[in-house]
Amino acid sequence: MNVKNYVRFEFQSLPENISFARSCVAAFAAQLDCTLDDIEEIKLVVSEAVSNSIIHGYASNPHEKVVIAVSIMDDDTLEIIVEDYGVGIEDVEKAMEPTYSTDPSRMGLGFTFMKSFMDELEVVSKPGKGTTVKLKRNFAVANKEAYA
Amino acid sequence: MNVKNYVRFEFQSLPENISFARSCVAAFAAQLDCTLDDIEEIKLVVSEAVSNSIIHGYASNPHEKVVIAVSIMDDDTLEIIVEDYGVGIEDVEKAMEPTYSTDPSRMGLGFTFMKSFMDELEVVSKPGKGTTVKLKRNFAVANKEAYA
Amino acid sequence: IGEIRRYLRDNNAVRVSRSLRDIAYKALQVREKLIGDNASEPTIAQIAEELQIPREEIVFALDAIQEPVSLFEPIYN
Ligand SMILES: Nc1ncnc2c1ncn2[C@@H]1O[C@H](COP(=O)(O)OP(=O)(O)O)[C@@H](O)[C@H]1O
Ligand SMILES: Nc1ncnc2c1ncn2[C@@H]1O[C@H](COP(=O)(O)OP(=O)(O)O)[C@@H](O)[C@H]1O
Ligand SMILES: [Mg+2]
Ligand SMILES: [Mg+2]
Repeated sequence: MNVKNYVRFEFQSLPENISFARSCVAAFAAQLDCTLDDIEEIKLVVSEAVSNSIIHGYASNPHEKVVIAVSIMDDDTLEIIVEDYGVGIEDVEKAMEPTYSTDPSRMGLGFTFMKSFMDELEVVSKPGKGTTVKLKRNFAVANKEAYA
Repeated sequence: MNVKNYVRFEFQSLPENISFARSCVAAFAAQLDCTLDDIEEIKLVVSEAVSNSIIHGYASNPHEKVVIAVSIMDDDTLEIIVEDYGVGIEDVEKAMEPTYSTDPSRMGLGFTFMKSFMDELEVVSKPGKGTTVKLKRNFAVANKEAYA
Repeated sequence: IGEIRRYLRDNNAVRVSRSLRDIAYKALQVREKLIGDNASEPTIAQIAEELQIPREEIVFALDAIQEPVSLFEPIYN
Protein backbone atom coordinates (compact mmCIF):
# COMPACT_ATOMS: atom_id res chain seq x y z
CA MET A 1 0.00 0.00 0.00
CA ASN A 2 1.15 3.45 -0.93
CA VAL A 3 0.68 6.31 1.54
CA LYS A 4 -0.76 9.27 -0.41
CA ASN A 5 -1.19 11.66 2.46
CA TYR A 6 -0.45 11.57 6.14
CA VAL A 7 -1.07 13.58 9.29
CA ARG A 8 -0.16 12.88 12.88
CA PHE A 9 -1.40 14.89 15.79
CA GLU A 10 -0.82 14.89 19.50
CA PHE A 11 -3.08 16.66 21.94
CA GLN A 12 -3.88 16.96 25.62
CA SER A 13 -6.32 14.47 27.13
CA LEU A 14 -9.00 17.12 27.63
CA PRO A 15 -12.67 16.30 26.95
CA GLU A 16 -13.04 19.32 24.60
CA ASN A 17 -10.42 17.76 22.36
CA ILE A 18 -12.68 14.80 21.56
CA SER A 19 -14.84 16.90 19.29
CA PHE A 20 -11.78 18.74 17.95
CA ALA A 21 -10.00 15.49 17.05
CA ARG A 22 -13.13 14.07 15.47
CA SER A 23 -13.55 17.11 13.22
CA CYS A 24 -9.89 17.11 12.17
CA VAL A 25 -9.90 13.43 11.22
CA ALA A 26 -13.17 13.93 9.34
CA ALA A 27 -11.72 16.89 7.42
CA PHE A 28 -8.68 14.86 6.46
CA ALA A 29 -10.78 11.84 5.48
CA ALA A 30 -12.91 14.08 3.27
CA GLN A 31 -10.04 13.97 0.75
CA LEU A 32 -11.26 10.47 -0.03
CA ASP A 33 -14.19 9.91 -2.33
CA CYS A 34 -16.81 9.32 0.36
CA THR A 35 -20.28 10.41 1.37
CA LEU A 36 -21.52 12.58 4.23
CA ASP A 37 -22.78 9.46 5.96
CA ASP A 38 -19.34 7.89 5.70
CA ILE A 39 -17.90 11.01 7.33
CA GLU A 40 -20.42 10.85 10.16
CA GLU A 41 -19.41 7.25 10.80
CA ILE A 42 -15.73 8.16 10.87
CA LYS A 43 -16.49 10.90 13.37
CA LEU A 44 -18.32 8.49 15.60
CA VAL A 45 -15.52 5.95 15.48
CA VAL A 46 -12.88 8.58 16.32
CA SER A 47 -14.99 9.90 19.21
CA GLU A 48 -15.27 6.42 20.66
CA ALA A 49 -11.56 5.69 20.40
CA VAL A 50 -10.41 9.06 21.73
CA SER A 51 -12.92 9.09 24.58
CA ASN A 52 -11.76 5.60 25.56
CA SER A 53 -8.18 6.87 25.77
CA ILE A 54 -9.19 9.87 27.88
CA ILE A 55 -11.78 8.22 30.12
CA HIS A 56 -10.38 4.71 30.53
CA GLY A 57 -6.73 5.07 29.60
CA TYR A 58 -6.09 8.23 31.59
CA ALA A 59 -9.00 8.13 34.09
CA SER A 60 -9.85 11.64 32.82
CA ASN A 61 -6.52 13.14 33.89
CA PRO A 62 -6.24 16.11 31.49
CA HIS A 63 -2.44 16.34 31.54
CA GLU A 64 -1.72 13.30 29.41
CA LYS A 65 -1.26 12.93 25.67
CA VAL A 66 -3.35 11.25 22.97
CA VAL A 67 -1.85 10.64 19.53
CA ILE A 68 -3.75 10.15 16.28
CA ALA A 69 -2.11 9.18 12.99
CA VAL A 70 -4.21 9.23 9.84
CA SER A 71 -3.08 7.91 6.47
CA ILE A 72 -4.73 7.85 3.10
CA MET A 73 -3.47 4.87 1.15
CA ASP A 74 -3.82 4.12 -2.54
CA ASP A 75 -6.46 6.86 -2.94
CA ASP A 76 -9.23 4.78 -1.40
CA THR A 77 -8.16 3.41 1.98
CA LEU A 78 -8.23 5.26 5.28
CA GLU A 79 -6.18 4.15 8.26
CA ILE A 80 -6.64 5.76 11.67
CA ILE A 81 -4.43 4.93 14.64
CA VAL A 82 -5.39 6.23 18.09
CA GLU A 83 -2.78 5.79 20.78
CA ASP A 84 -2.50 6.51 24.50
CA TYR A 85 0.11 5.78 27.15
CA GLY A 86 -2.41 5.07 29.90
CA VAL A 87 -3.39 2.11 32.06
CA GLY A 88 -3.85 -0.34 29.19
CA ILE A 89 -6.31 -3.24 28.95
CA GLU A 90 -5.81 -6.56 30.78
CA ASP A 91 -7.99 -8.69 28.51
CA VAL A 92 -8.46 -7.13 25.09
CA GLU A 93 -10.75 -9.86 23.81
CA LYS A 94 -13.12 -9.42 26.71
CA ALA A 95 -13.01 -5.61 26.42
CA MET A 96 -14.14 -5.91 22.81
CA GLU A 97 -17.25 -7.97 23.61
CA PRO A 98 -20.49 -6.06 22.98
CA THR A 99 -21.84 -4.38 26.15
CA TYR A 100 -18.70 -5.22 28.16
CA SER A 101 -17.54 -2.24 30.21
CA THR A 102 -15.47 -1.83 33.35
CA ASP A 103 -17.69 1.14 34.19
CA PRO A 104 -21.26 0.10 35.11
CA SER A 105 -22.61 3.48 34.01
CA ARG A 106 -21.38 2.97 30.44
CA MET A 107 -22.87 0.93 27.60
CA GLY A 108 -19.74 -0.93 26.53
CA LEU A 109 -20.45 -0.45 22.84
CA GLY A 110 -17.45 1.62 21.78
CA PHE A 111 -15.48 -1.24 20.26
CA THR A 112 -18.66 -2.68 18.75
CA PHE A 113 -19.25 0.58 16.85
CA MET A 114 -15.63 0.73 15.75
CA LYS A 115 -15.87 -2.80 14.43
CA SER A 116 -19.17 -2.31 12.67
CA PHE A 117 -18.30 0.97 10.94
CA MET A 118 -14.79 0.04 9.88
CA ASP A 119 -13.45 -2.86 7.81
CA GLU A 120 -10.64 -3.66 10.23
CA LEU A 121 -10.12 -3.08 13.93
CA GLU A 122 -6.94 -4.06 15.72
CA VAL A 123 -6.31 -3.35 19.39
CA VAL A 124 -2.90 -3.74 20.97
CA SER A 125 -2.59 -2.98 24.66
CA LYS A 126 -0.15 -3.50 27.49
CA PRO A 127 -1.28 -3.00 31.08
CA GLY A 128 0.58 -0.04 32.53
CA LYS A 129 1.96 0.94 29.11
CA GLY A 130 -1.03 2.01 27.03
CA THR A 131 -3.32 1.15 24.16
CA THR A 132 -3.16 1.40 20.38
CA VAL A 133 -6.33 1.13 18.30
CA LYS A 134 -5.87 0.71 14.57
CA LEU A 135 -8.85 1.23 12.32
CA LYS A 136 -9.02 0.75 8.59
CA ARG A 137 -11.65 1.27 5.95
CA ASN A 138 -11.71 1.01 2.21
CA PHE A 139 -13.84 3.42 0.19
CA ALA A 140 -13.41 1.89 -3.24
CA VAL A 141 -16.55 2.01 -5.37
CA ALA A 142 -16.79 -1.77 -5.70
CA ASN A 143 -16.79 -1.97 -1.94
CA LYS A 144 -19.54 0.62 -1.67
CA GLU A 145 -21.79 -1.21 -4.08
CA ALA A 146 -21.53 -4.40 -2.09
CA TYR A 147 -23.29 -2.58 0.76
CA ALA A 148 -25.95 -1.00 -1.43
CA MET B 1 1.92 31.79 31.19
CA ASN B 2 -0.04 28.66 31.79
CA VAL B 3 -0.77 26.29 28.90
CA LYS B 4 -4.46 25.37 29.05
CA ASN B 5 -4.65 23.27 25.93
CA TYR B 6 -2.17 22.09 23.36
CA VAL B 7 -2.06 20.32 20.01
CA ARG B 8 0.84 19.48 17.72
CA PHE B 9 0.42 18.45 14.06
CA GLU B 10 2.87 16.94 11.64
CA PHE B 11 1.83 16.55 8.04
CA GLN B 12 3.17 16.03 4.56
CA SER B 13 4.17 19.10 2.56
CA LEU B 14 1.29 18.66 0.11
CA PRO B 15 -0.62 21.71 -1.16
CA GLU B 16 -3.97 20.20 -0.09
CA ASN B 17 -2.72 20.21 3.49
CA ILE B 18 -2.51 24.01 3.56
CA SER B 19 -6.26 24.30 3.80
CA PHE B 20 -6.48 21.28 6.12
CA ALA B 21 -3.94 22.80 8.53
CA ARG B 22 -5.64 26.16 8.37
CA SER B 23 -9.01 24.64 9.31
CA CYS B 24 -7.56 22.57 12.13
CA VAL B 25 -5.73 25.47 13.74
CA ALA B 26 -8.84 27.65 13.37
CA ALA B 27 -11.00 24.92 14.94
CA PHE B 28 -8.64 24.67 17.87
CA ALA B 29 -8.50 28.47 18.26
CA ALA B 30 -12.31 28.50 18.38
CA GLN B 31 -11.98 27.27 21.97
CA LEU B 32 -10.92 30.83 22.78
CA ASP B 33 -13.52 33.50 23.26
CA CYS B 34 -13.29 34.95 19.75
CA THR B 35 -15.39 35.96 16.76
CA LEU B 36 -15.67 34.59 13.21
CA ASP B 37 -13.62 37.56 12.01
CA ASP B 38 -10.83 36.66 14.41
CA ILE B 39 -10.96 33.12 13.06
CA GLU B 40 -10.67 34.35 9.47
CA GLU B 41 -7.52 36.24 10.40
CA ILE B 42 -6.02 33.19 12.07
CA LYS B 43 -6.78 31.11 8.99
CA LEU B 44 -5.07 33.61 6.74
CA VAL B 45 -1.99 33.75 8.94
CA VAL B 46 -1.69 29.95 9.09
CA SER B 47 -2.13 29.67 5.31
CA GLU B 48 0.67 32.14 4.75
CA ALA B 49 3.08 30.43 7.14
CA VAL B 50 2.34 26.89 5.92
CA SER B 51 2.46 27.84 2.26
CA ASN B 52 5.82 29.53 2.85
CA SER B 53 7.17 26.28 4.33
CA ILE B 54 5.88 24.21 1.43
CA ILE B 55 6.67 26.58 -1.44
CA HIS B 56 9.86 28.26 -0.25
CA GLY B 57 11.17 25.90 2.43
CA TYR B 58 10.63 22.70 0.45
CA ALA B 59 10.43 24.06 -3.12
CA SER B 60 7.06 22.24 -3.36
CA ASN B 61 8.57 18.80 -2.74
CA PRO B 62 5.57 16.91 -1.30
CA HIS B 63 7.59 14.34 0.66
CA GLU B 64 8.73 16.62 3.44
CA LYS B 65 7.20 17.39 6.82
CA VAL B 66 5.62 20.53 8.27
CA VAL B 67 4.98 20.81 12.00
CA ILE B 68 2.46 23.09 13.71
CA ALA B 69 2.20 23.47 17.47
CA VAL B 70 -0.75 25.41 18.87
CA SER B 71 -1.16 26.40 22.51
CA ILE B 72 -3.91 28.17 24.36
CA MET B 73 -2.41 30.03 27.30
CA ASP B 74 -4.18 31.58 30.27
CA ASP B 75 -7.58 31.23 28.53
CA ASP B 76 -6.99 34.21 26.26
CA THR B 77 -3.70 33.87 24.40
CA LEU B 78 -3.07 31.84 21.28
CA GLU B 79 0.42 30.78 20.24
CA ILE B 80 1.04 29.14 16.86
CA ILE B 81 4.43 27.76 15.84
CA VAL B 82 4.95 26.64 12.23
CA GLU B 83 8.17 24.77 11.55
CA ASP B 84 9.89 23.27 8.53
CA TYR B 85 13.26 21.63 7.94
CA GLY B 86 13.76 23.12 4.51
CA VAL B 87 16.23 25.51 2.88
CA GLY B 88 15.91 28.25 5.51
CA ILE B 89 16.23 32.01 5.02
CA GLU B 90 19.56 33.81 4.54
CA ASP B 91 18.44 37.25 5.68
CA VAL B 92 15.34 37.10 7.86
CA GLU B 93 15.05 40.85 8.29
CA LYS B 94 15.02 41.39 4.56
CA ALA B 95 12.56 38.53 3.99
CA MET B 96 10.16 40.23 6.38
CA GLU B 97 10.12 43.53 4.51
CA PRO B 98 6.79 44.27 2.82
CA THR B 99 6.70 43.20 -0.86
CA TYR B 100 10.06 41.43 -0.60
CA SER B 101 9.97 38.04 -2.30
CA THR B 102 12.59 35.77 -3.80
CA ASP B 103 9.96 34.76 -6.36
CA PRO B 104 9.10 37.57 -8.79
CA SER B 105 5.63 36.11 -9.41
CA ARG B 106 4.67 36.47 -5.73
CA MET B 107 3.50 39.48 -3.74
CA GLY B 108 5.90 39.23 -0.82
CA LEU B 109 3.20 40.08 1.71
CA GLY B 110 3.02 36.86 3.74
CA PHE B 111 5.09 38.10 6.67
CA THR B 112 3.39 41.49 6.50
CA PHE B 113 -0.01 39.84 6.99
CA MET B 114 1.31 37.68 9.81
CA LYS B 115 2.67 40.75 11.57
CA SER B 116 -0.45 42.83 11.13
CA PHE B 117 -2.97 40.18 12.24
CA MET B 118 -1.00 38.90 15.21
CA ASP B 119 0.42 40.67 18.25
CA GLU B 120 3.82 39.02 17.97
CA LEU B 121 5.80 37.47 15.11
CA GLU B 122 9.18 35.85 15.60
CA VAL B 123 11.09 34.14 12.80
CA VAL B 124 14.12 31.97 13.46
CA SER B 125 15.82 30.41 10.45
CA LYS B 126 19.06 28.67 9.58
CA PRO B 127 20.06 28.24 5.95
CA GLY B 128 20.05 24.53 5.13
CA LYS B 129 18.34 23.67 8.43
CA GLY B 130 14.88 25.18 8.27
CA THR B 131 12.58 27.87 9.55
CA THR B 132 10.45 28.40 12.65
CA VAL B 133 7.71 31.02 12.68
CA LYS B 134 6.20 31.85 16.05
CA LEU B 135 2.95 33.79 16.15
CA LYS B 136 1.09 35.04 19.18
CA ARG B 137 -2.16 36.84 19.80
CA ASN B 138 -4.11 37.84 22.85
CA PHE B 139 -7.91 37.72 22.77
CA ALA B 140 -8.65 39.29 26.14
CA VAL B 141 -11.72 41.53 26.10
CA ALA B 142 -9.77 44.60 27.25
CA ASN B 143 -7.47 44.07 24.34
CA LYS B 144 -10.38 43.88 21.91
CA GLU B 145 -11.89 47.13 23.13
CA ALA B 146 -8.61 48.93 22.73
CA TYR B 147 -8.99 48.40 18.98
CA ALA B 148 -12.62 49.47 18.82
CA ILE C 1 -29.68 -3.31 17.50
CA GLY C 2 -32.50 -1.40 19.20
CA GLU C 3 -30.16 -0.66 22.06
CA ILE C 4 -27.47 0.58 19.73
CA ARG C 5 -29.92 2.87 17.98
CA ARG C 6 -31.09 4.28 21.29
CA TYR C 7 -27.51 4.87 22.35
CA LEU C 8 -26.77 6.69 19.12
CA ARG C 9 -29.86 8.81 19.43
CA ASP C 10 -29.24 9.64 23.11
CA ASN C 11 -25.68 10.64 22.43
CA ASN C 12 -26.58 12.53 19.32
CA ALA C 13 -23.69 10.60 17.79
CA VAL C 14 -24.95 9.83 14.33
CA ARG C 15 -27.23 12.69 13.46
CA VAL C 16 -28.90 13.38 10.23
CA SER C 17 -26.02 14.25 7.96
CA ARG C 18 -25.97 17.91 7.19
CA SER C 19 -23.87 19.27 4.43
CA LEU C 20 -21.09 21.68 5.30
CA ARG C 21 -22.77 24.26 3.10
CA ASP C 22 -25.93 23.93 5.13
CA ILE C 23 -24.10 24.38 8.43
CA ALA C 24 -22.08 27.32 7.10
CA TYR C 25 -25.19 29.04 5.77
CA LYS C 26 -27.00 28.61 9.09
CA ALA C 27 -23.98 29.88 11.03
CA LEU C 28 -23.86 33.06 8.95
CA GLN C 29 -27.63 33.55 9.40
CA VAL C 30 -27.38 33.14 13.16
CA ARG C 31 -24.46 35.52 13.25
CA GLU C 32 -26.54 38.21 11.51
CA LYS C 33 -29.39 37.61 13.91
CA LEU C 34 -27.13 37.89 16.96
CA ILE C 35 -25.55 41.07 15.61
CA GLY C 36 -29.08 42.46 15.28
CA ASP C 37 -30.05 41.39 18.79
CA ASN C 38 -26.93 42.53 20.63
CA ALA C 39 -25.50 45.19 18.36
CA SER C 40 -22.14 43.44 18.57
CA GLU C 41 -20.23 40.69 16.86
CA PRO C 42 -21.10 37.34 18.51
CA THR C 43 -18.42 34.91 19.62
CA ILE C 44 -18.22 31.49 17.98
CA ALA C 45 -19.35 30.00 21.27
CA GLN C 46 -22.59 31.99 21.04
CA ILE C 47 -23.22 30.88 17.46
CA ALA C 48 -22.48 27.26 18.40
CA GLU C 49 -24.86 27.48 21.34
CA GLU C 50 -27.66 28.86 19.18
CA LEU C 51 -27.19 26.20 16.48
CA GLN C 52 -26.43 23.34 18.87
CA ILE C 53 -23.45 22.40 16.71
CA PRO C 54 -19.90 22.05 18.06
CA ARG C 55 -17.68 25.09 17.46
CA GLU C 56 -15.15 23.20 15.42
CA GLU C 57 -17.79 21.95 13.01
CA ILE C 58 -18.86 25.52 12.36
CA VAL C 59 -15.27 26.49 11.65
CA PHE C 60 -14.72 23.59 9.25
CA ALA C 61 -18.03 24.26 7.53
CA LEU C 62 -17.25 27.93 6.94
CA ASP C 63 -13.82 27.00 5.68
CA ALA C 64 -15.28 24.53 3.23
CA ILE C 65 -17.32 27.20 1.44
CA GLN C 66 -14.36 29.54 1.19
CA GLU C 67 -11.92 30.11 -1.60
CA PRO C 68 -9.12 27.58 -1.49
CA VAL C 69 -5.99 28.58 0.41
CA SER C 70 -5.14 32.26 0.56
CA LEU C 71 -7.14 35.21 -0.64
CA PHE C 72 -3.97 37.07 -1.39
CA GLU C 73 -1.45 34.65 -2.70
CA PRO C 74 -1.53 32.41 -5.72
CA ILE C 75 -0.07 29.17 -4.42
CA TYR C 76 0.85 27.33 -7.55
CA ASN C 77 1.86 29.45 -10.51
N1 LIG D 1 -7.78 3.24 25.71
C1 LIG D 1 -8.19 2.41 26.70
N2 LIG D 1 -7.45 2.30 27.83
C2 LIG D 1 -7.85 1.48 28.83
N3 LIG D 1 -8.97 0.73 28.79
C3 LIG D 1 -9.75 0.79 27.70
C4 LIG D 1 -9.40 1.64 26.60
N4 LIG D 1 -10.34 1.49 25.64
C5 LIG D 1 -11.22 0.60 26.12
N5 LIG D 1 -10.89 0.16 27.36
C6 LIG D 1 -11.61 -0.84 28.17
O1 LIG D 1 -12.49 -1.55 27.32
C7 LIG D 1 -13.82 -1.47 27.81
C8 LIG D 1 -14.80 -1.45 26.66
O2 LIG D 1 -14.66 -0.26 25.89
P1 LIG D 1 -15.91 0.25 25.05
O3 LIG D 1 -16.38 -0.86 24.17
O4 LIG D 1 -15.55 1.53 24.39
O5 LIG D 1 -17.04 0.52 26.15
P2 LIG D 1 -17.19 1.68 27.25
O6 LIG D 1 -16.26 2.80 26.88
O7 LIG D 1 -18.62 2.08 27.17
O8 LIG D 1 -16.81 1.08 28.57
C9 LIG D 1 -13.84 -0.21 28.68
O9 LIG D 1 -14.85 -0.29 29.67
C10 LIG D 1 -12.45 -0.20 29.27
O10 LIG D 1 -12.37 -1.05 30.40
N1 LIG E 1 9.61 28.76 5.41
C1 LIG E 1 10.44 29.43 4.58
N2 LIG E 1 11.55 28.82 4.08
C2 LIG E 1 12.37 29.47 3.24
N3 LIG E 1 12.19 30.75 2.83
C3 LIG E 1 11.12 31.41 3.29
C4 LIG E 1 10.19 30.79 4.18
N4 LIG E 1 9.23 31.70 4.48
C5 LIG E 1 9.54 32.81 3.80
N5 LIG E 1 10.68 32.67 3.08
C6 LIG E 1 11.34 33.70 2.25
O1 LIG E 1 10.83 34.97 2.62
C7 LIG E 1 10.29 35.63 1.48
C8 LIG E 1 9.10 36.49 1.89
O2 LIG E 1 8.01 35.68 2.31
P1 LIG E 1 6.52 36.25 2.20
O3 LIG E 1 6.47 37.56 2.92
O4 LIG E 1 5.58 35.21 2.66
O5 LIG E 1 6.35 36.55 0.66
P2 LIG E 1 6.14 35.51 -0.57
O6 LIG E 1 5.75 34.17 -0.01
O7 LIG E 1 5.06 36.14 -1.39
O8 LIG E 1 7.45 35.45 -1.29
C9 LIG E 1 9.96 34.54 0.50
O9 LIG E 1 9.97 34.99 -0.84
C10 LIG E 1 11.08 33.52 0.77
O10 LIG E 1 12.26 33.87 0.09
MG1 LIG F 1 -15.93 3.53 25.02
MG1 LIG G 1 4.48 33.80 1.52
